[in-house]
Amino acid sequence: YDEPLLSEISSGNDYHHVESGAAIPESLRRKSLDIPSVAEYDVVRHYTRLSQMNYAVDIGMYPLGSCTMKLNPKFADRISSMPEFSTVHPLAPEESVQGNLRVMYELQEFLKKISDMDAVSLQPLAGAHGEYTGILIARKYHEVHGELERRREVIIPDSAHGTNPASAAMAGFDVVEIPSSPDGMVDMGALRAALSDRTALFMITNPNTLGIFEDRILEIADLVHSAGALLYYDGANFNAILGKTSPGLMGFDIVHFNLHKTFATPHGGGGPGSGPVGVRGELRDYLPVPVVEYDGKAYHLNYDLRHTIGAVSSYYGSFLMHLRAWAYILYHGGNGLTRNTERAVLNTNYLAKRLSGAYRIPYKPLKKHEVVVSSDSTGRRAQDIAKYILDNGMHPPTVYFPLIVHEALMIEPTETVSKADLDRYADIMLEAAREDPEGLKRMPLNTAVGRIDEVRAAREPKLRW
Amino acid sequence: YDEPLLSEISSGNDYHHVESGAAIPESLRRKSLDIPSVAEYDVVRHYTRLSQMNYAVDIGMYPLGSCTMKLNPKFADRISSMPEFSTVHPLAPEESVQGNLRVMYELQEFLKKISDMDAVSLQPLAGAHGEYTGILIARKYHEVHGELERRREVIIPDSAHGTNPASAAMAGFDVVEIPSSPDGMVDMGALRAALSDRTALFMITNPNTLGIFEDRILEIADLVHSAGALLYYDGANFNAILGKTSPGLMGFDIVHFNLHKTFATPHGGGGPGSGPVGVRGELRDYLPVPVVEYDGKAYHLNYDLRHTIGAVSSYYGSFLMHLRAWAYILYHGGNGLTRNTERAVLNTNYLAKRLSGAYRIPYKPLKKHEVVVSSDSTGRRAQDIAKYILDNGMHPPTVYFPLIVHEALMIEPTETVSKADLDRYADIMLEAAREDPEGLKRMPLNTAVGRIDEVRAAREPKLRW
Amino acid sequence: MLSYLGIGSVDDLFSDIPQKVRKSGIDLPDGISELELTALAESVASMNRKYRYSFLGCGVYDRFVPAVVDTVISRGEFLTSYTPYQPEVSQGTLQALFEYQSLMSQLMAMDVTNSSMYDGFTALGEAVRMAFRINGRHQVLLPENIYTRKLGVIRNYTIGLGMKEAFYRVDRSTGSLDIEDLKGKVGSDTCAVVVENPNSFGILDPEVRHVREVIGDAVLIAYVDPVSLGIVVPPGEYGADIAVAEGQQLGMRPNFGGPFLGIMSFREEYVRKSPGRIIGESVDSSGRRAFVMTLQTREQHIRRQRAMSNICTNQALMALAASVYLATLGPEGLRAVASRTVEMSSRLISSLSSLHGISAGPFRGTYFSDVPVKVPYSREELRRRLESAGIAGGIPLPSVIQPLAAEFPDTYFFSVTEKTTDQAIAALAQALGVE
Amino acid sequence: MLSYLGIGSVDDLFSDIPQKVRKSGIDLPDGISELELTALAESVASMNRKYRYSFLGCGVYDRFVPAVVDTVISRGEFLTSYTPYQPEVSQGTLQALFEYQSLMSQLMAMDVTNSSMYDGFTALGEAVRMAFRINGRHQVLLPENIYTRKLGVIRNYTIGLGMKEAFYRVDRSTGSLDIEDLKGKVGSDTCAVVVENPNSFGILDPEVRHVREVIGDAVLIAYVDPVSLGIVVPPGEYGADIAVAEGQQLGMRPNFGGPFLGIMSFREEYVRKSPGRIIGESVDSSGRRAFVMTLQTREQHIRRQRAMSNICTNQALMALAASVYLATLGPEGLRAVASRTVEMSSRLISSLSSLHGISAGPFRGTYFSDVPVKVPYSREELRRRLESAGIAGGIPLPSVIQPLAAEFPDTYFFSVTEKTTDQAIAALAQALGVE
Repeated sequence: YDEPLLSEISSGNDYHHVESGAAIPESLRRKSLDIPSVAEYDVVRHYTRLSQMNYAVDIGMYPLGSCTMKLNPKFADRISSMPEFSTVHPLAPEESVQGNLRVMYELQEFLKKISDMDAVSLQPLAGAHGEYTGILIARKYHEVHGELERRREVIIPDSAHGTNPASAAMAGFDVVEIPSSPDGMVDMGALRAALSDRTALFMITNPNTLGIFEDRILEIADLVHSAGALLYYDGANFNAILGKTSPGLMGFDIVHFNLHKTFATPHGGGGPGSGPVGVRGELRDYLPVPVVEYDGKAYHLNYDLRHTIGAVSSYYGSFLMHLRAWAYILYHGGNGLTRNTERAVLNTNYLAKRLSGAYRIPYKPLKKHEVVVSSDSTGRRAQDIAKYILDNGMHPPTVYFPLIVHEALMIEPTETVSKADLDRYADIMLEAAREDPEGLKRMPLNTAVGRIDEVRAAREPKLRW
Repeated sequence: YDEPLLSEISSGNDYHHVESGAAIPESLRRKSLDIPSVAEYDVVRHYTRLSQMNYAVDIGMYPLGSCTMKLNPKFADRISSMPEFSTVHPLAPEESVQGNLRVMYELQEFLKKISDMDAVSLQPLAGAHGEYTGILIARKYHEVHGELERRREVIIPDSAHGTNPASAAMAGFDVVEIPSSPDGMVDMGALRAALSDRTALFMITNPNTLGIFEDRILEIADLVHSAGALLYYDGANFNAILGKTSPGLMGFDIVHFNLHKTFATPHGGGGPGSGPVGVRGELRDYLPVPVVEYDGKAYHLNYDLRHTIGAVSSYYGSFLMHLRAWAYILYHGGNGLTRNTERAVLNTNYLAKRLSGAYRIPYKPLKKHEVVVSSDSTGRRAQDIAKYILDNGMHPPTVYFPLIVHEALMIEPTETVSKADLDRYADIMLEAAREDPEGLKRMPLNTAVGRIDEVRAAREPKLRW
Repeated sequence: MLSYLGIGSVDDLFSDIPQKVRKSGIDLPDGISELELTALAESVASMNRKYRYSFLGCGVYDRFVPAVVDTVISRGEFLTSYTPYQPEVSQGTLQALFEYQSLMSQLMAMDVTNSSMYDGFTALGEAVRMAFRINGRHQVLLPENIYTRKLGVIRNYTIGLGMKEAFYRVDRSTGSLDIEDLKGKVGSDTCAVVVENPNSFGILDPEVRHVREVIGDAVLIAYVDPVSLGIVVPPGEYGADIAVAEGQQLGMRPNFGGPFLGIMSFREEYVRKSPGRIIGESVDSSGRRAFVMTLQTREQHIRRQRAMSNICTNQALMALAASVYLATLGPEGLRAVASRTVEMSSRLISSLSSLHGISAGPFRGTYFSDVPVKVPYSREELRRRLESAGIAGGIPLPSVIQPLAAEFPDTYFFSVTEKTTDQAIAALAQALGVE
Repeated sequence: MLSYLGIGSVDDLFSDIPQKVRKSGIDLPDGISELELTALAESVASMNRKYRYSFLGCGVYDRFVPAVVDTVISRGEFLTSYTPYQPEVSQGTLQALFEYQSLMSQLMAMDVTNSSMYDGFTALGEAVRMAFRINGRHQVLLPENIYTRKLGVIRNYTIGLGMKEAFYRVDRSTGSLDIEDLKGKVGSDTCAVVVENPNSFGILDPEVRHVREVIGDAVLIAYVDPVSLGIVVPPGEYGADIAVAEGQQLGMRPNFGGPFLGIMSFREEYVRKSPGRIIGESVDSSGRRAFVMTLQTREQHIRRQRAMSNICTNQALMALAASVYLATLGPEGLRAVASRTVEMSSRLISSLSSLHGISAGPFRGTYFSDVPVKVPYSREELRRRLESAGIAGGIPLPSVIQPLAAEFPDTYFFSVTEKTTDQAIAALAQALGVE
């Protein structure tokens, strides 16, 4: 569609609103309010048409690496729209919100079992927010132990998600980046060299953003802990390991979960997310408050943790996402979650092998939830391959990430895709590798708009009507 | 999309259903059940993609004549999905279903006020079903009056909807078709000639399918009644007259309403409809049972009408559609309904005038809810014009109906369309009238599929996978 | 727009309506806000009583509806589209209905299914009309225990045909149809024989397998429970010419009686005698598969008074719901739902049968959803016991099968689905137990 | 697929995980059916108490949500899409977010709005961080009655900056900020001044108009109620550099505290210092208008530790909800909702003020949603009265503004919206009236 902006639709608002003639003092009064006036039929049509200009999980496979775009189950939509849950006010008396507190408590418990951590807070509102919360916990930990003045450094591998260094910097730490080893994993020498009594935290994800499992993880944990630092688990790639291993078993101190990835809460075009944080033993007292507790009879909001970092958001986190994740975990169960991981990893390795003829696949062949391939072997740019995929009605992989792979295409098929779609995807990517490189640059042709001038958008920003 | 059939998707069902191992005797047992086995993610994707291959009121203007495709308000969707309404069983005790009965009772009352009829039954399930019910009432009326043996004829104008003669024939009547006069209205001479003591019923719609108001309606009513016959109002075009006139004032004995037209219940790709029937005074006792009554304290289902025709469907009609229509009427109110009619008629006349340059507009220029234009003045076929409109992202009018207009395009814009869309529609139709006629025949090109071989579909029917 | 039209006011557009029939507005209150409307609807909704447990059934069941069904049918593109007269922009609805026809044909084990009828009862009425078009005969044979209202609809649907009814016996010991009695009633003017499975006593009837061989070339019409077909022999396997069903259970709620879904399947050779809309596969101008309404010459908008039926709007959205329901459950899921239903009716029978004075499931056969239960107290007393336990159910047999009222004055239907819990059955047993 | 990969079992795919850290499954129960899950969810939902009337507010309100909002945001194409990294297939989300930015900028009367923050409190935290990036100073001036939890979030957001807080007075007679006190506290190291309108006493504060002139070139941050802006002077008109708000009221339910929507608007010149995602208009290869995420060099995935914020996932769907809400209501509708809110708070005050011993609305100013009410009995007694009348509300002032606990020990907030009815107010008056 060549869809007009809302401000360009002048059908005149016809909504039946409440009536009121109350006035406020002149000194407070707004003179004019010029938001668009559009009839309800045009509001409906406008947004319905806009929606159809989107690709979505409900339309097809969405193999964005590190994003875990799996089916967002409709049973969770239904449950999260039950007014008994959603109309509850966060400041309603505790005894009147036992249902919601039960959901939160049980989700905390589920996440503990899944991660083998000792305590969980559901408060953070997204993955990056969970990271920041985790870093605040680490900060407070060192502060309580009198070491904050010295421990100013957070070590992060060069393959890490961008949020890791951004969150660390936001909390006032210096970021020390270490290169990956030739096998795509943490370079143990570099890590040893970087660790010191100035180190507050080492942040990694496992499997890492190359989809490779860091098999020296216990050694890493020992090194980090010996240096007096804490070890942080970026949970973005958790879908690779459910029931197979866990951050707890691997020796992590702090972990965040992305409910909108691993537990299939919908991504909504860019949020809401939900990024609960789990910690081991002695860090339990540092969690943001409140946490939900159960005394055998009733659920309570506990604000009284000895070293709590306090509040990181308005209330208790993204409750409707907790509710969806709770439903997802109950539906699949321990057995189903493990099976989901198995299917996700199987799908990835299948797709990787199918692509290996035309695409270079750096590092060891056994992948977990995602595979990073390079298009440099095809003589075509990753971005151009992506646009070819768009023109064939599917969504491209993440491109140009991780930064350490040249012309990277990072592919995460997840478990909710059929073999037929995997094969179709592989076929399209293999075709793209044979397509005329100049033709590729003119793609996409079949989408709502063609390639967009991003430079102009940034140079002469037009950010509103 | 090039969407596969459900039977061609082989991802394997993964739904978590209830468990049961109960068995039934061999003599009853089914050997195999070969419906498709598809994973939930593919079910969601399949139907989401299919949905996007549809045009809909939520996408844009849908000016199908005599179909009244106006916005189906979302507040009615919400109300009709309240489980307190929809999970009620039709055979639950009367005192436990007072809410639903109230909705039905009030809707009966609303329709009486709108139509100036004396009693209403909500039982019929669609417009044609309402017609059939009305004809059964007429049949029973003549039977009770000892005239059924003689009165075997139903008179119907040649401009009538096809359901009129089909319903009459279904009830065992002979159909007598009378031609329209040169002014597009009932030919009074022909009517006089057709009426006799063999006439059971005269069926018309007003305004008629040409969008013209039959201004001799009182004379018609007199003639019909003088002949001892009854007068039937086909309510398909009711949106033209809300608050302006009514079948009651015009002297009709029986009327059906299309809730899915006039009262904006959604058409669902071809149903469910809802076709309540209203009658004047003495016919009240002939309505199908039950009807809903109110004794000042409680609502009751009355099965006890003296001459009732009995049951025409399983229960009380399409209750969820009653509920939506009830909500629609309350939201708009008496003033809003009248204003909707005014806007609908204004939009039609505006569009008619805009088209009058290129298209022949037979009969008198003042239209009501719809206008029938002929493309013969353009040298292009109505069907080809329609396909051009499709290619421009909007929905064509009804084509080749009414049958009495050559190359007819029957356009009903309704009140829920902006002037901008009316102008766009007019522009597209005017363009079409100038387009190369041969090019038109190859259209549409921008739709999910091109022109379809309908002859082959009928000659070699393939009706399932 | 007024000035473009050269008129002074909108009133001018209504000048063709004679003053004598003019109305100045509608005598109803002015419109209200969406907020007020929604609050009003909530308050009216709350006038309906909420039960803790429900055993209401007799053809309409509150089965579990997977969330996917609601998600799909509430999409505006399906909900707010029209009958697919313009196939190029209606492939969504057309393909979905073609798939519906295919799924139902597989479920029924019949050749062809039309794209929907209003409800089960009217579909049965149309089936008898169709039988008449096939052989022109004038007698329809029905089971003596057919629901009275279903019979009423058949009568209204055949009123123009001069059709005569006759009834065959249902055995009081097994609850199955009496094949000898049926055989004896078939004659040269027998147009159609209607069998039900499960029948109106709730019994899954093994005798339906033997009907074909005793009715000659009369049209065999089977009225079945579509969920039961997950495990029960389908009509196509016992020689039905036409199979009809109420499809409400396939993804719809009880809806206080509507909208429902009439399913109608038949032999391929009768397709041109069949009523209703039907979708066919064809190709488009570039040879690609495409779907379209077909065989429209049977229909009212083409054939007018000679049409096979007057159906125009039917139940497309409900057909979609049924398709999504079956697609979501898959063969295993439907089997499990059917199987669970039988399991729960059998548990209901054993639980109630242990009660003094109660006779649950008086016939010897296998029950599907509906179980007749004979109770030792008055209707008022029963009502009192159920209400105080928060239980809905106990539809009096005499109210739905009126001709047998005298024979079964104290028998009530209690119905189960896959949602019925042991807890609900225990509560029912407690409510019915003599203190 | 296993054979294609040449492996014997799926286990082989996990052979790279050392035995020492291997887990064999998760110690949680097996999966359950959708039917059981839904029944369980319903039963857990019913553990929440239902109130007849609610006066809960303090920044979170159960306003009426037009059905259109739910319809749009539940569409799979919006709900299940990702951050629009591939703009060609994300124009729906991108245009909707561009429109959100535009609508919010108009509502705030500010130049630019980013495409969303997590919630109001974190948006305020980010605003202070942004102020620091603008001028590098270290003092933030806050109203003394700021919610304690909001302050806590600011502290956690500025912990890495070495920011010092100071508090200015709020007048106990008018309920407005004390402009003289504020003026006196501004210094050369004042980075930002935060004003609230309405403030945490519920007062629409006319003094905000005078703040700009007394704070020099410190960054003025306004925290406002977006619904109030239907009738109340917007931040852009009193010189705010950054305006933030909690957007929950714009088409979202209370959601037990989340998801919410952080709205953040600012002057154009500060856009490159701003946090979060931002959408820009551009053209595609054929010159047609198209939308794209822009100014990404401010963001974490490009700038890493030097990014303006760590935000990746934000609240796109909630921004969509707010847009649809405003588009549906239009200017008149929003004005009416705001106006009705003021009307109901004034009715609440007059109704409660007539009661013996109750002081409702102790400050002289105009109230928007939240009305402080001083009651003559204990918290337990209040709770008892409210519960028995089925009323939710009465958030203790000391629980949300802890530093003022000693000064207002018996003051509770009762809040209204456009949904509040006279009936509810009467019920509240009856519950609070001394017998």
